[in-house]
Amino acid sequence: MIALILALLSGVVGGLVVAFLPQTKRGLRNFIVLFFCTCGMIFSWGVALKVFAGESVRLASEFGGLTFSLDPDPLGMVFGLIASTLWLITAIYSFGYMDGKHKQRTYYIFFLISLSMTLGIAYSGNLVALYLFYELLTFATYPMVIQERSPKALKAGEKYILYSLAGAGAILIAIVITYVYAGKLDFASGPILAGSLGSGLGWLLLLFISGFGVKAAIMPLHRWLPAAMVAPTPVSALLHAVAVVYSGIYGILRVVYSVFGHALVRQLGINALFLWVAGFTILLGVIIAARQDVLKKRLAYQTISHLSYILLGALTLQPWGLAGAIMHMICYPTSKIVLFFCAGIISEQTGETRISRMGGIGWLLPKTMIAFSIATLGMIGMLPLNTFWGKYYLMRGSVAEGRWPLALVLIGSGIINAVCFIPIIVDAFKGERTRANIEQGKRVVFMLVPVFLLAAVSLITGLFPGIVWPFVQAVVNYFF
Amino acid sequence: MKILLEKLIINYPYCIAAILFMIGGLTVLTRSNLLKKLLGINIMESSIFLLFVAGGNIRGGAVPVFDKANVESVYINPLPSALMLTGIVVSVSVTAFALALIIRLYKTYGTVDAQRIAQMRNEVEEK
Amino acid sequence: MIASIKANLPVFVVIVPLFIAFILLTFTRRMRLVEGLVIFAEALGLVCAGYLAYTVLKQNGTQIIYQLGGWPAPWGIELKVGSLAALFLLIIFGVCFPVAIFAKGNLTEEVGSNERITRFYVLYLLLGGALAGMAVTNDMFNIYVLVEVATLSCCGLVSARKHPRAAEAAFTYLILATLGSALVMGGIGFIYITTGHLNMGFASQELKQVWQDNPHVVWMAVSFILVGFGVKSALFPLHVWLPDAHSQAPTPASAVLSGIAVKGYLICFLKFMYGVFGPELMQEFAVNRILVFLGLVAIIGGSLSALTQDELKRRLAFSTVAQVGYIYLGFGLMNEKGLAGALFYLTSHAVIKSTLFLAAGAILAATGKKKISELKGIGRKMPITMATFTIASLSLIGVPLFSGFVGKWHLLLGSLEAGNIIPAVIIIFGSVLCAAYLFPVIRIAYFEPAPEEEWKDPGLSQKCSLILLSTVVVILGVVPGPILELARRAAAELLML
Amino acid sequence: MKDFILKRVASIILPFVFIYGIYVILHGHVSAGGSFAGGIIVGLSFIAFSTIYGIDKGRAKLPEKVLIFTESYGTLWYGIMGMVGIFKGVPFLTNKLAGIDLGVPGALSSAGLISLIGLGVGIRVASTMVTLFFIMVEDE
Repeated sequence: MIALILALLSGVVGGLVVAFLPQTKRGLRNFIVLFFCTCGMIFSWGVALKVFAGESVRLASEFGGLTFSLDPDPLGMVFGLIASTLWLITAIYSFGYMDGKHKQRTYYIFFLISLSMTLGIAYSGNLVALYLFYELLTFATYPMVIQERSPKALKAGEKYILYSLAGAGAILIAIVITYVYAGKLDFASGPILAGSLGSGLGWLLLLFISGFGVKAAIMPLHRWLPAAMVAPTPVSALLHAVAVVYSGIYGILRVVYSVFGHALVRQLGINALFLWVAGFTILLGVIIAARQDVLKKRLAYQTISHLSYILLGALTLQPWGLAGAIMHMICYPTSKIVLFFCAGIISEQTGETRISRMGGIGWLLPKTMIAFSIATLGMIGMLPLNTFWGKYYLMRGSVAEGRWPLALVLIGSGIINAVCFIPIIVDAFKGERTRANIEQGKRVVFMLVPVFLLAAVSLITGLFPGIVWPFVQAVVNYFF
Repeated sequence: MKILLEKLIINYPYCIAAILFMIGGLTVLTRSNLLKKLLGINIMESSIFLLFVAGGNIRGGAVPVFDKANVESVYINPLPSALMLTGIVVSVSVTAFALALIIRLYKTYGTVDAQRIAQMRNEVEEK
Repeated sequence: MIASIKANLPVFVVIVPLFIAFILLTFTRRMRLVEGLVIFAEALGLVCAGYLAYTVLKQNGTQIIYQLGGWPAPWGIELKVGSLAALFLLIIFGVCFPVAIFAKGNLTEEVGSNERITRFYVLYLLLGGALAGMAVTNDMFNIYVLVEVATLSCCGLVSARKHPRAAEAAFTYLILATLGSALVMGGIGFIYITTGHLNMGFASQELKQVWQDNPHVVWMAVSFILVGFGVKSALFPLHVWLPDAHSQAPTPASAVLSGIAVKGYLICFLKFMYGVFGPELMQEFAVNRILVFLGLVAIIGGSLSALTQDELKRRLAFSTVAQVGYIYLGFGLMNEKGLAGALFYLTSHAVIKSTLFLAAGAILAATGKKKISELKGIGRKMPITMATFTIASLSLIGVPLFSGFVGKWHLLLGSLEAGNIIPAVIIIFGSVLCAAYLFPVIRIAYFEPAPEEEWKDPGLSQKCSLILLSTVVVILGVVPGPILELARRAAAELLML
Repeated sequence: MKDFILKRVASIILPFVFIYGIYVILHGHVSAGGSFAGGIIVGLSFIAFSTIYGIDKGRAKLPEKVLIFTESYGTLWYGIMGMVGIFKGVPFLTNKLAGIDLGVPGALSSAGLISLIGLGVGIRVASTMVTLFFIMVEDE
C-alpha cells in the first residue's frame, strides 16, 4: 500500500523539488531526477511483487461524489513496470541529450510529473481514476512536446492537446454510459458489463476504442503523432513511442478485457472489425513509414504500425493472442527506444535528420550504428531478438482465432520493416572510411549507455524468453 | 369573423397594449438614435402597465376606497394599480439613468446616434 | 436575542447589504470605513447564508418560510428558503466577499475619485442584496422589482469605469435588459391575469387547474418569460450585450456580473419555469426541448465566438455565453441528475469565472496589455495571478478533481438518463473548444519568453482574494459533498412541484 | 432667469407646493396619493425653485451633504421601522402583531407604522428627485 503511494508520488514530488531548485545547479538536479526515477522504479517493483504474489493492493477514496480507486492487477503492473523502468533509462539518456539545451528545468519537471501520471494510469482500479490520470497525462506531457518553442512545435502541441482532449471526451461519454448501464466502474470484480447484452453495446465499444484510439494512434486518428515528433528525442522515444501511446493501448486492453470482458466482445461480434482496422494500420503505417525521408518521422509511422500489433493480439480474444500482445508490449520498446535514441545521437552529433543524407554515417558513429542494426533486427522480428517471441505468439493467436490472413499481415509487415531499415544500415557503412569517429565526449557516453543497455536487454530476453514469460502468463491467467 | 371582432373590441385595452408593445419594441430595435431607443423602452413599459391595470379593471366597479356611507358591492382590484406604481418608479429610475448615460456619451462624442458613436469609436481604436 | 436573529435570517440576508448600501454615501470622506463596511456586509451575508444552508441541510427537506409583516401567503409577501435559495445565497456571498476584498484599494485607476468609488460600492451592495432577494422571495412581482434593481446596479457598475466605451456598453446593456424586464413583467402580468395570484406556490396550483381555459395566454406568459430572462441571462442569440458590458466593466464588476448577476436571472428563470409553470406545462409547451436546443447552440456558438477573440476579457465574456448554455441545457433535461448537475455547474462557474475575470483584470492593470498575444511570459512575472488563472481554466475545461468536472459529469449523466446522446456529445465538444480557447492563454503565459518589463503580482488583498477563490474552485472539485447535496435537493424540490 | 413676475409668483406659490407635498405624504395611508406622490411634489418644489432662481441658489438651499444625508437616512428610517417588529419578536415590517396601536381608521394618526414608513419614503423620494435633477443639469 505504502509502496503504491510512494511509487505514484515519487514523480510529482521529484517534479516539485526540481521546480524549486536553482537553475544553475545542473549536477544536483540530474542527481535528483535520477533519484526519483529510481524511487519510482523500485517502488513499482515493490508493488509488483505483491500483485504477482496474488495480494490485493487497493486504495480508494471518494472525491466529488465519485470513487477514485487504485488497484493494480497484473496487466496494470506490467505497464507500470515497463514505464518506470524505461523512465529511468530515458532519464540517463536525457542527461546527455539535453545537456546545453535551453529550458531544461521545465523539461525535467514535467518529465517527472509525467512518470506519476503514467503510473497512475497503470495502477488505476476503476474507469474514473483511469480517466483522471489519462487527462492529466495529456497536460503533463504537453510542455515537453513544445520544448523547442518554435512555431512548428507550438502547432504540434496544439494538435496534440486537441486530439487528446477530443479522445478523452469520447471516453468520458463512454464512461458515463457505462455507469448508467452497469452502475459501477471498478475493474477488480470481473468485467463491468459482463452478462449484459444490448444493441447499443457495440457502439459503446466503438466509442471507447475510438477514444483511446486517439492516443494509441489507430490509423484514422494518428495525425498528431508524426507532428509531435518535433519534441526532443528522449520525449519522442519515451512518450510517443511508449508511455503516452501505451496509455491508449492500455486503455483499449482495459476496455476489452475489464469493461466488456472477452466473452461479451466475442458475443457482440465486432472484434473482427477492429481486427481489420488493426491489420490495416499495421500495413499502411509501415508503408507510409517507408516513404518518409526524415528518420524520426519514419520511426513515428513505424510506431503507429507496431502499436497495432498489440491491438491485434488483444482483439483476437485468444489466450495466445493476448500473450502475444503482452509480450510485444514488453519487448517492442527495447528495440524502438534504441532506434529513437540512435536517431537522437545522429542528429545531435552530425545535425542530420534526413535518411537520404546519412550515407557513410556508420564510420562517424560506429557504436551507434551497431546498436541501430541490432534494434532493426528487433523491429523486423528476427531471432535472437525478443520481438520475435511477441510476433510468434501473435501469429499463433490469430491462427487460433481462425484468421490466418492476419498472420500473413504480420509477416508482410516484418518484410516491409526490413525494407524500411536495412537500406539505412547498408548506406551507413557504404563508402570510404575516411571521416573520423565523432563519438566522443561525456554527452555521448550518457547517450550510449542506455542504448547498449536496452540492446543487451533485448538480446538477453530474446535468447531467454523465460525471463519475461511469468509476467505474460500472469496477465493471461488473470483474464482467461 | 364577427366573433373575433367582438372579442377584439371587448378586449380593447389588451389590443392597445399589444400595439403599444410592438411600437415600443420596433422603436428600440430599429432606431439608432439613443433618445428614441429610450422613448421606445418607455412606450413598451407603458404597454405592460396598461396590460396590468386593464387586468385589474372590472367594468362598473367602484374606486377601491373604503367609505362607510356608501358601501359598494364591486370594487376594482387595486393591487395591479399599486404594482404599476412600483413599475412606474422603476421605469422612472431607468429613464433617469439612461438619460445620464446619454448626456455622458453626448459630451464625449458630440452625438446621440448609436451608429455614429460606433463609427467614431472604431476610428479612435484603429489609431 | 440570538433566537430572534436566527428566526429572521431570511430577511437579514437581503436587508443587511441593502441598508449598508444606503448609508454608505455618507462616509465618502473615509474610504477605509467604506471598504470595511462593504467587506463586513458581504462577510455577514456569507455567515447568514452559511447558517441558512446548514439549517436547510439539517432539516432534511423542509423549507424555511418567512411571512413579511406577519401576513400569511396569499395576501402577504412570503420569503421561502429551500435548498435552491440556500445554494444561491451561498454562491452570491461566496463570490461577493472575495471580490470585495479584491476591490479594496484597487479601484482608483479604473473608477476615479473617492466619491465615484463609494457610488460603485453602493451599487455593488445593492446588486448583492437584490440577488439575495431574488433567491429568497416567493412573490413574482418582488422578483420583477429585484430584477430591475439588479439590472440598474449592473448597468451602474459597468458605467462606473471612466472610459467612454463603458458608458456605451452600459447603455446597450440597459436598453436590452430593460426590454427583457418589460417582457418578464408582461409574463408576470399574464400569469396574474390568469390565476389571480402573485405568490408562486398559489399561482402554480391555480395554473394547473385553469391553464386549459386560456392556453394561449399561458403560452404567451411562458414565451415572454423565456425571452425576457433569455435576454437578461445572455442565452445565445440574445447575448449581444454581454461581451461589451462584461469586458468594459471595472474588474471587480466584471467578476460579479459574469459570476453571479447572470446566475441570478438563471435562478429566477428556474423558479418561474419549475416553480410556477411546473414540469408538466413545460413539457406541454416543449420548453424543455427548446432549452436543450438553445443550450446546445449556445455552447457551440459561444465557444466558437470566444475562439475568435484576441482580447482576454472579451474571450472570457464569450466563454460565459457558452457556459450559460450548459446551464440552460441542464435546465431542459427535466431530470434530477441533469438539474442538479446544472445547479452545481452554475455554482462552480460562478466561482471559476470570477477568478478568471479577477486574474485577467489584475494582469490588465499590471501590464496594460489587453491582447492575449501580448501576454508572453506573464506566468513568470505574475506567478500567483497566473497560477489562479490556470487552476480556474483547468476547472472550466473540466479536468477531474476540479469543480467543473463534477458539474459536467452530472450533466452527462442527466443527458444520458434523458435518453439523448447528442447533448452529451456537445458537452464534450464544448469542453474541447473551451480548452482550445483557454489553453493558448496558459501556453503564452508560461511557455513563451518574457519581455524585459517589470510586471508584478497585484497587492496583498488582491492576492488573498485570488487565492481564496481558487481554493474554493479546488475544494468544490475535491469535496463537493454539501454543495452537491444542496443542488440535488434543490433539483428534487423543483421536480416535485 | 431674470423674469421678475415668475420669481414673485414662485415665491408665493412654492411654499404652498412644498406644504402640499408634505400633506400628501402624511395622508398617504388615509387617502389617495401617498409618500411617493408626495415626495415627488416636495422634490418638484425644490426643482422649480432651482430653475427659477438659478442652480446656485438651489444648491445653497439644499447642499449636497444634506441631500446625501436625507437620501441615506430616509431609507434607513424605513429599515428601522421594519426592525420594530423584529425587536418585538415578530417578523420584519409587522404592524399590528407587533403590538402597535392602529388607532381609528380614517384618522391621521392611524395605521401604525405605515405612516411612519411613508414619511421615510417621502423624504427619500424628494431628495432623490432633487439629486437626479442636479446630476442632469450640472457639468461633471
